[in-house]
Amino acid sequence: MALTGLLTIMGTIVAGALLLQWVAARARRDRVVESQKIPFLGGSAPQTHAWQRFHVRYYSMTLLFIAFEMEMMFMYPWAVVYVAEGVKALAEMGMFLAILTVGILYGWREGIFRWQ
Amino acid sequence: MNVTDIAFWIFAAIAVVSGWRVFCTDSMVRASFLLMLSFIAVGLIMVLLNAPYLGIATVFMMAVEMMVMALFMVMYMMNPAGLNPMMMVHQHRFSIAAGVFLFAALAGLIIVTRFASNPVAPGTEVVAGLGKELLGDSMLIFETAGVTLLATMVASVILSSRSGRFGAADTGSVPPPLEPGGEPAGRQPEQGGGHAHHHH
Amino acid sequence: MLERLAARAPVPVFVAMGRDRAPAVERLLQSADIDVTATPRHASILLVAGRVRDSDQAYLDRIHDQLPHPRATFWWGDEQGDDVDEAQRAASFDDPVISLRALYRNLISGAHASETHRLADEPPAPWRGKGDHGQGGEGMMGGVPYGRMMPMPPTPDIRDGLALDVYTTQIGPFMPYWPAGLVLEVTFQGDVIQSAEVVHPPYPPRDVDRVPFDRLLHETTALAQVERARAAHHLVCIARVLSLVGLPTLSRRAQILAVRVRANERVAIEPLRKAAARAGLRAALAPGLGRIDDRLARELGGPAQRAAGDAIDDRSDNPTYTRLDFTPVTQTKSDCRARLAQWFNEAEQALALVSAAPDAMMDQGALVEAPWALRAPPIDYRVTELLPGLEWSEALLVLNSFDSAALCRMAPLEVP
Amino acid sequence: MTTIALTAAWVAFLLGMAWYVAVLDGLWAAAREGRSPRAPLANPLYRCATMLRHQSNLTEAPDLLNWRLAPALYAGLAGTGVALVPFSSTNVLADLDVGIVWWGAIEALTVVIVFLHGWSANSQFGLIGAYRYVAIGLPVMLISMFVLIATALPAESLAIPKIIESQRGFWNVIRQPVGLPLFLLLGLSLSFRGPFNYADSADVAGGTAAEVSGAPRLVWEFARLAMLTAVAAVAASVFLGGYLGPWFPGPMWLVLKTAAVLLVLVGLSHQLARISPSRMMTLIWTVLLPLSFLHLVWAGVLAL
Repeated sequence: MALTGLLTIMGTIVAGALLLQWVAARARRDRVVESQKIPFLGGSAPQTHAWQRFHVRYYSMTLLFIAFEMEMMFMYPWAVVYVAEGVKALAEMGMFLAILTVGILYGWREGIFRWQ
Repeated sequence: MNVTDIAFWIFAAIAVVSGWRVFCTDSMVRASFLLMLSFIAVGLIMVLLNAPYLGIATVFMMAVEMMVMALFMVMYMMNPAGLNPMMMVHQHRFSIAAGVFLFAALAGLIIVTRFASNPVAPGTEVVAGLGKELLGDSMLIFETAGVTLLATMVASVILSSRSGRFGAADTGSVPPPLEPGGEPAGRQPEQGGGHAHHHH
Repeated sequence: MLERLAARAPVPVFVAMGRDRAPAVERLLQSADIDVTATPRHASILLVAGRVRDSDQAYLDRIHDQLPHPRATFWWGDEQGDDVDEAQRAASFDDPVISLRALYRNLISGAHASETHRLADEPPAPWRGKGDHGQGGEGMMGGVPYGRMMPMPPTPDIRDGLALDVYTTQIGPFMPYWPAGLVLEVTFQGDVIQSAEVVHPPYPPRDVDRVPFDRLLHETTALAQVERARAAHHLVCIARVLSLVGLPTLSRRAQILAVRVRANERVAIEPLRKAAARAGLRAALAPGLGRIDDRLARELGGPAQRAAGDAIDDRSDNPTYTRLDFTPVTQTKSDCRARLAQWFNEAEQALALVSAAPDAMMDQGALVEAPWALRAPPIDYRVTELLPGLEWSEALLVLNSFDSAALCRMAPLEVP
Repeated sequence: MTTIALTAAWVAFLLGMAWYVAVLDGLWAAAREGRSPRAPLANPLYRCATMLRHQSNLTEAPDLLNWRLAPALYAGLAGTGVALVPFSSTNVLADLDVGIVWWGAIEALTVVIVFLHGWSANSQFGLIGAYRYVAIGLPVMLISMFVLIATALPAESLAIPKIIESQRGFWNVIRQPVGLPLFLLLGLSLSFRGPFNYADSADVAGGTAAEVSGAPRLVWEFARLAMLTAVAAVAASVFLGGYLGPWFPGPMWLVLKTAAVLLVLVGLSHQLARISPSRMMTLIWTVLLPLSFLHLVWAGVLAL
């Protein structure tokens, strides 16, 4: 069965990669000292942790993207029966792309495809 | 107990355990992606139930949606990485009780219900069937969903976007006071932090 | 086995560019044996080129400790104390590639012991066993979890805690594609710069670029030497910008060209310029990015001024040049694009002058425009005023669209 | 072919192509830099050895679990991507009848993993790389979905083997000329190379990999090559008819076509400059995405 095959491959590679990292870490005896752990900032030391409430400059784009993604999900089964259904499916796609295009145009007009 | 059964139990365990861990971790990012893991396991179970498209589409959707959710959770939650441990749930006694009760109830229902057993014959074109349904009886639902999603796009942009064709969303806006008629509280957009600087 | 393979790899080197008697590090790039890495984490050897300010020693030590074991330091440049091991230093005029290779091989094989850490092996703030959970934190945001505080919002937000954090840190002085010696205190919100302040100014132009111009002050010098130095200087400036827009190979090519120009080889810049143009360099530099007003351009002088459109160039009044009917090249826009194009034009023009008058001599004290505005006073403008509101990669482009002399004059120390 | 032989072929294909890309990178860079290449064939191995010899670094309070998992998962995804591709009409490791949907899942999960890799290090440059990668990685995914759906139309199936069989008459690259270029852009984005290197570029000192050294970095860099290989193999199958072709046996054709696509991908990654993430986002949404719409319409009208 294809799924089990894919999952086996996934599992094997992940396990192997983790093992490699573990073995390599074991092989070297030297400990990572505190001064080595300081994140690289060109020689400077940070004042705080880097983990912050990171201001995502494209947040509206991600919301539009999610809606897009949902629409896309209908298109895969549609694609399979496209030739069988013929013109009806073509009209279907027309409506689809129309909706998506309106979405893009609106987002573009509101300027959400830029860093805000 | 064949391979499918074993796989089912493994996925089921992953789904439940990772779903539970979501509420035990301190890091917003870990929480999001634990939830994603739970959904992925469910999606794979759907594949076992001979719904390959729906199953893998679930994986796919949940990956991107949890990605976006992680962005927003990090942006809105204090201490997003959970460097200081914290309790993620409110009223946890009540929520634990409610959760256990609902799980038991639903599981009980599933056990007592007698499901009609008409397994899909192997080799059925399930995806094609789905497509025919979408272009057949369910056409109306499907079209409605399409338009609704467009409405969602517009609404989400209106609600979230600062930039806009009529200028910045917060020009001249003042945060409401804490008590009626009081001083505007909090950050004034004019002096504002990040939102004040945005570039083109 | 692993050692033997690793010893054959190109030597991963992280370069810390010093100021005094600093050699031309781009010479390293001629040899395919050297990999100059973007971060100390990927390097085995910390190459200190020249000497650094005393105030920069701490930064240097921190970078040294950030290299993974096995690691070693190599000093390249004059006036190294004799306490330094022969295997770990080279004078600025000789070629260190052989020594670097040997040092690296011994490092890998274990013949040369990996250097231990220079800074104290203790967390920035003691945290073990403190706080409610023994990780040094208090409550939601307080304390020093794992040794550091958490980023905080710029203003105390009494409403809903939705004011986003800002991340304030010093950046520099030793980073690739960063003006050597410059230390800024930058406040980020996300990946956009809110504000920046100068902590340490960048280093002045390198000696390797000054030599012929200084010599001209007190002895007759060949026009060819002066113009080759100019072309080389501009090529190195161009190389920084090229690597920032994701063209590392063209950047390396530009630096190799600079080395060959200094070595009196006959080279053409046109192919490089064409390649960069075909790669979409114009698209990569947004129009108007880093535009400066004419007043600032006038005060800066040099290429920056000519990129703003006024053809001020000391060479216009120099008989040796007027005989070659020299006219300054200029741009109009005065933004990053314009300054880059200016560098390209001036470098090409310089090489054209060399081939036009290969053996023209200029007697001492002759007035010649340096590659940068020479011996000019500091000006009351901070380069940091250009950065707020820029996304990080754009900010880097703006910084690197000025030569080090211009940056020095735009970044005198803030007086507290 | 037995499963064993098939698996062996898959391993050989993955490792061989990854090595091939590394060699190609070296040669192309040398040509661009105007100097002679250095031990071009063996250099990748030397570099691997160097990374293995390095100590694996830590930072202050990293998310260690995710930091170590991210490279492994990335490599795993690339592996499953290659497994979807049939070597010949009868030999495919994972004959999934919703193959291109699984590929979509690979794209989505890659974005998640690159983000995790940058986030886990708890360092500003890693964060910048991770966040701007998400900004570009998400919309690029939409383009590739449209392009793949277009190839599914004539095949009336989401399975990659069926899509290949549907190209016996004409390859999709002829029927749907815009598809391949758009899909190659996705390839550059999935392994963040050249113009799409927003995750690990030099202006953020290595970005998500800025704090990574030793074996984790080796796995990460290998996974990037493996993912590029997967993209090329899928592109070769979906647009260039995979194993179809005269004279040679099927597997050979697949290898040749994949190698050719990889050559183009490496070339693109060296030849093109990177624009600022903000402008790239605008470009994708306002130019490339509408272009993929038109592409789908064209493919649809043609398929009827």
